[in-house]
Amino acid sequence: MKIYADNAATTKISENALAVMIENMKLYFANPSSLHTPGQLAKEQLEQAREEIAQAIGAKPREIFFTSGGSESDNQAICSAAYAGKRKGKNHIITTTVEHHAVLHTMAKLAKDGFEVTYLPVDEDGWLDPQLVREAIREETALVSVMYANNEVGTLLPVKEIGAICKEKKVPFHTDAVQAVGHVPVDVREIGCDYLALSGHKFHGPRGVGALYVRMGARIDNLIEGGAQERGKRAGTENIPAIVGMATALKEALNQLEENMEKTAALRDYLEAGLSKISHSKINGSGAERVPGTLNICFEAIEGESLLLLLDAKGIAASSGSACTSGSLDPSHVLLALGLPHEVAHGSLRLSVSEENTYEQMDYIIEQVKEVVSYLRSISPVWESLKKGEKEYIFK
Amino acid sequence: MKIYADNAATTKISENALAVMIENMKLYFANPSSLHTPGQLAKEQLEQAREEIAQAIGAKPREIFFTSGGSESDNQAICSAAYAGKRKGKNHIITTTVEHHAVLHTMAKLAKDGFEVTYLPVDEDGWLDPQLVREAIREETALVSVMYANNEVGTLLPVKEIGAICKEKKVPFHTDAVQAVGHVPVDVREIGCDYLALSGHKFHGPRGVGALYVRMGARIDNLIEGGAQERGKRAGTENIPAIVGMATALKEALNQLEENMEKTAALRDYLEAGLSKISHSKINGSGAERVPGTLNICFEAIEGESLLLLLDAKGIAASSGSACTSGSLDPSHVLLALGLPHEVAHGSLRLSVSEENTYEQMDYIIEQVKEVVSYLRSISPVWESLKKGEKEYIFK
Amino acid sequence: MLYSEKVMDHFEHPRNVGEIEDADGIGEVGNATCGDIMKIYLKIDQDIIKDVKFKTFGCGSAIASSSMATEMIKGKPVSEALELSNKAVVEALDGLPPHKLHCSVLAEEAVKAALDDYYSKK
Amino acid sequence: MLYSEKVMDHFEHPRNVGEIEDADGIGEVGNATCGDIMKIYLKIDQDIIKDVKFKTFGCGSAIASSSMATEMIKGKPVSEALELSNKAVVEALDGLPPHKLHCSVLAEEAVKAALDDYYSKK
Ligand SMILES: Cc1ncc(COP(=O)(O)O)c(C=O)c1O
Ligand SMILES: Cc1ncc(COP(=O)(O)O)c(C=O)c1O
Repeated sequence: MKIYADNAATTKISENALAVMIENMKLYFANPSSLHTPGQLAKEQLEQAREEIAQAIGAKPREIFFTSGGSESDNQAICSAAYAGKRKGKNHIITTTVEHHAVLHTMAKLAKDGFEVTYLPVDEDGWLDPQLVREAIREETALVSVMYANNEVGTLLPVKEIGAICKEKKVPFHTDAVQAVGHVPVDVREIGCDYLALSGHKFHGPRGVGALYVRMGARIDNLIEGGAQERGKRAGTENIPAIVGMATALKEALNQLEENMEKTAALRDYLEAGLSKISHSKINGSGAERVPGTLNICFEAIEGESLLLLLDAKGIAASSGSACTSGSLDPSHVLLALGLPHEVAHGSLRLSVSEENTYEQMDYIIEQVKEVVSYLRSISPVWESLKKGEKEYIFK
Repeated sequence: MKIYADNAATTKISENALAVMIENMKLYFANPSSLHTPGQLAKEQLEQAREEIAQAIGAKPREIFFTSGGSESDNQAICSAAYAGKRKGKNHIITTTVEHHAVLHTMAKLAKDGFEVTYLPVDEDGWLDPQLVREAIREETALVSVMYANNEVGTLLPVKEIGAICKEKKVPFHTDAVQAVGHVPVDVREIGCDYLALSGHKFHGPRGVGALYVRMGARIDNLIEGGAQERGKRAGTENIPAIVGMATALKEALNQLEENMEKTAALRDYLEAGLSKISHSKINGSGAERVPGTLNICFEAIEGESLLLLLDAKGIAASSGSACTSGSLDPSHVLLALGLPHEVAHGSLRLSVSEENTYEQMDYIIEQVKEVVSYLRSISPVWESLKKGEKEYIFK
Repeated sequence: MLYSEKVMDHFEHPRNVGEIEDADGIGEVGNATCGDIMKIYLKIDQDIIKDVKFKTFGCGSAIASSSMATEMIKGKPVSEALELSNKAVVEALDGLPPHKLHCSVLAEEAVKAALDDYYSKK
Repeated sequence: MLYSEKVMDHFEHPRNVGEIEDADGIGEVGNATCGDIMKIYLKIDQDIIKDVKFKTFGCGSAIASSSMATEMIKGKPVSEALELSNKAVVEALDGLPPHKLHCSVLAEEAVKAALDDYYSKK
């Protein structure tokens, strides 16, 4: 059996989105900045996609800027707000310990450039108490950046509450909604955010394209300088095929949102029920609301990569920590932020299902994970020590 | 007749590149940073494309970084070299007056941040005397950035000579080769550059993807922070379908390079011969070596947009100035840099042909341009003054 | 598309193109450096604009604005032509892109310059 | 792919997995915080490694390195086992990714720790 259960890393493009992209590449290939008819027809495609994306998140078309993906959107939003703040003497930024590296590494760069960054702690489910944001805001706070849904654990953070606090305190608020858009209802007015990042390939759209919502009146500066595309705020010949593909995929996802949420949550819960029978394991984030498809579990005394590779040998594609950092030797910064000790953080598995998965697949995953975990424990010196009572179990 | 003669703005994707992209989206959609087999297979596709692109320009695979296009590549190269220089106390940059806005606007940003930028003048064909580079280089020069081929006029700048001077003077050298790659032979070792930018959609590849060559040992810093993709230098889930599409298109272009160069140059020269019969007009750049497909011509006493739109009404898609700045009211900065007065710089037309155009189309273009130019002159008060002898012709 | 159908119609088929040899008023505004020049010729009889012609160097919307402006004042009393506003031209053209609005201003100014010339000659 | 076929073979079908109850030497290196622990058991008779078993907590290359290292010393004189280098393990595995080389170092260290233990008990 071949099972793709790594949808939080990337999704397979939808048939419709692919068809629209192909059509677009063939029929509307001209440069939308060109004045001639083929160019203007391409521009119409671009602007229609902008309207669709705007509508999908409750924004106005003028508030949507297309980018090359979630990372670029995050970088541009954060840098724009930070430096706008700096020009007014504000050099403090608030974020969380569980953000994606697109946010965290941008913060690190800003910290080098003189910003003071407060990393708010989360609880054991990866949830952030909005009151912590209120308490952390100061006169010099230039930006609050809190993700909507965590990519490793799936936890939904209370962005509406945080948005309200930021509005009250008049501090710009950015949310990385890359894992949320297309998976849970997202409305920028409800959130009350100034910036919101999304990425096409997380909801069965194409790779290499994303959008940044910028509230009318919020400051936005170029990350990429050049031509006057995107109202002068993002240079580069517009990637219209990808943009219309993204809009198509998002419309599709939203048309089936409730249905898909129910279906993937049910699949995830079924999987969770099966896997939580494995002794000395812990479901991460299960105490909080999560995006429907994501499941993160730690198994004591085994290491994630070997687990992952043995599952892969059985045809199961899953992830340990976030895809971008796999290959690194450090355990996930998110799991550490949830308070898990290093030794068990190493033993994590993320399964992220989509509406295309089946219960039969869930049964197979449960069976194989059980088998692989018990095999790896049988060759683990840590498990040996635990069994012999030389060490204490972390997960009782 | 419908004729696309705006290939310098963007090209239609090749059938092969499109087929490879579709296959890639269907079969290799997983995240290449994922450890599982689907991810690793995707990664193989990515690395094969990197080898192909590297080979196409005489580089090593490790020297190729994939980006979202020419603009991003230019931005990243220039900022990396500039700030690396600044850390060593070097705050002077040399470029030309005819660069693309992706370069010029980045220079403007750096100028605001304390860099001194020297804009070297070009001759009336848009050609830069390499000796000017030698003379402009100082102890504090952090970077020389000179484009390989100009996007409006097609002029090939003497990058090899400039490369040799920069090597001798030990100054980093970036070249924007977006209009050159796939159209003329490009070899990074021959040029001796430290950075080279290219963009997929200029040689029948996809939109929204480009590459940056960075010589082994040259400094490169992130423009986009986040995951560890592209050896940590460019974050964001890799746009593999576009990357393999670009590699396919480039291989294709290079396989037919001589043939295509000959064919497009012949078409362009034929067109040029026909159009230069129009009185009081001037072919721009004709005194210099140019990329084979690009033709830029100015007609006295008419304005470019109306010319463009009337040609469009006849089915001819062309450009006036560069696509990115059309819609602006200023005449092309490139034509002004060539020494053309404002009034005639407004009356420019760029026709950029590809190997897919035909002589029949060239005949049609010649006929229609003649007709439209004489019509617009008949309603032009400037033409009236010229004819009445109230004003002097600029183009005799 | 870039322009409304009305603009395209007046751009591709401009009305009243040409010169009037013995014009009663001629107005020229704009300059080639900026990329727009409009020249309007008026034939006026008993304060009625009997005929109007124009020549324009400029973009599509400049040509369309001139064409529309001349249509709007043709056969009208001078007093009415003096009231011609760029807004009225834009409306009659079913709108212009924001960065092209100056073309309608130029058309208004060209009409007024021609009328000025008429009055100064009278 | 991430790993060579040899690595995958030794990872998926590790040789010499297990414990030896009355081992003559036991070595344990690494720690769970770093994500790798290797424990090697030796049965030695007349300075010949008669039997060797291991248990490993770690990634695929850690398990494969342990497996390969135990294969390489099994049946060999202790003097030869002392010469085992991480480079030899890497070569025998047809290479390891650069950021996984430390696994082979760990395997070398685990063997040496077990031999140390053997000598200290002797
Ligand atoms: C010379 C030159 N440089 C840079 C660019 C920017 O490339 P892209 O549109 O792929 O960002 C272009 C084309 O638009 C170009 O012609
Ligand atoms: C929460 C989050 N933010 C940002 C990103 C970056 O998105 P992209 O890979 O499209 O740049 C991702 C996915 O990789 C993500 O999960």
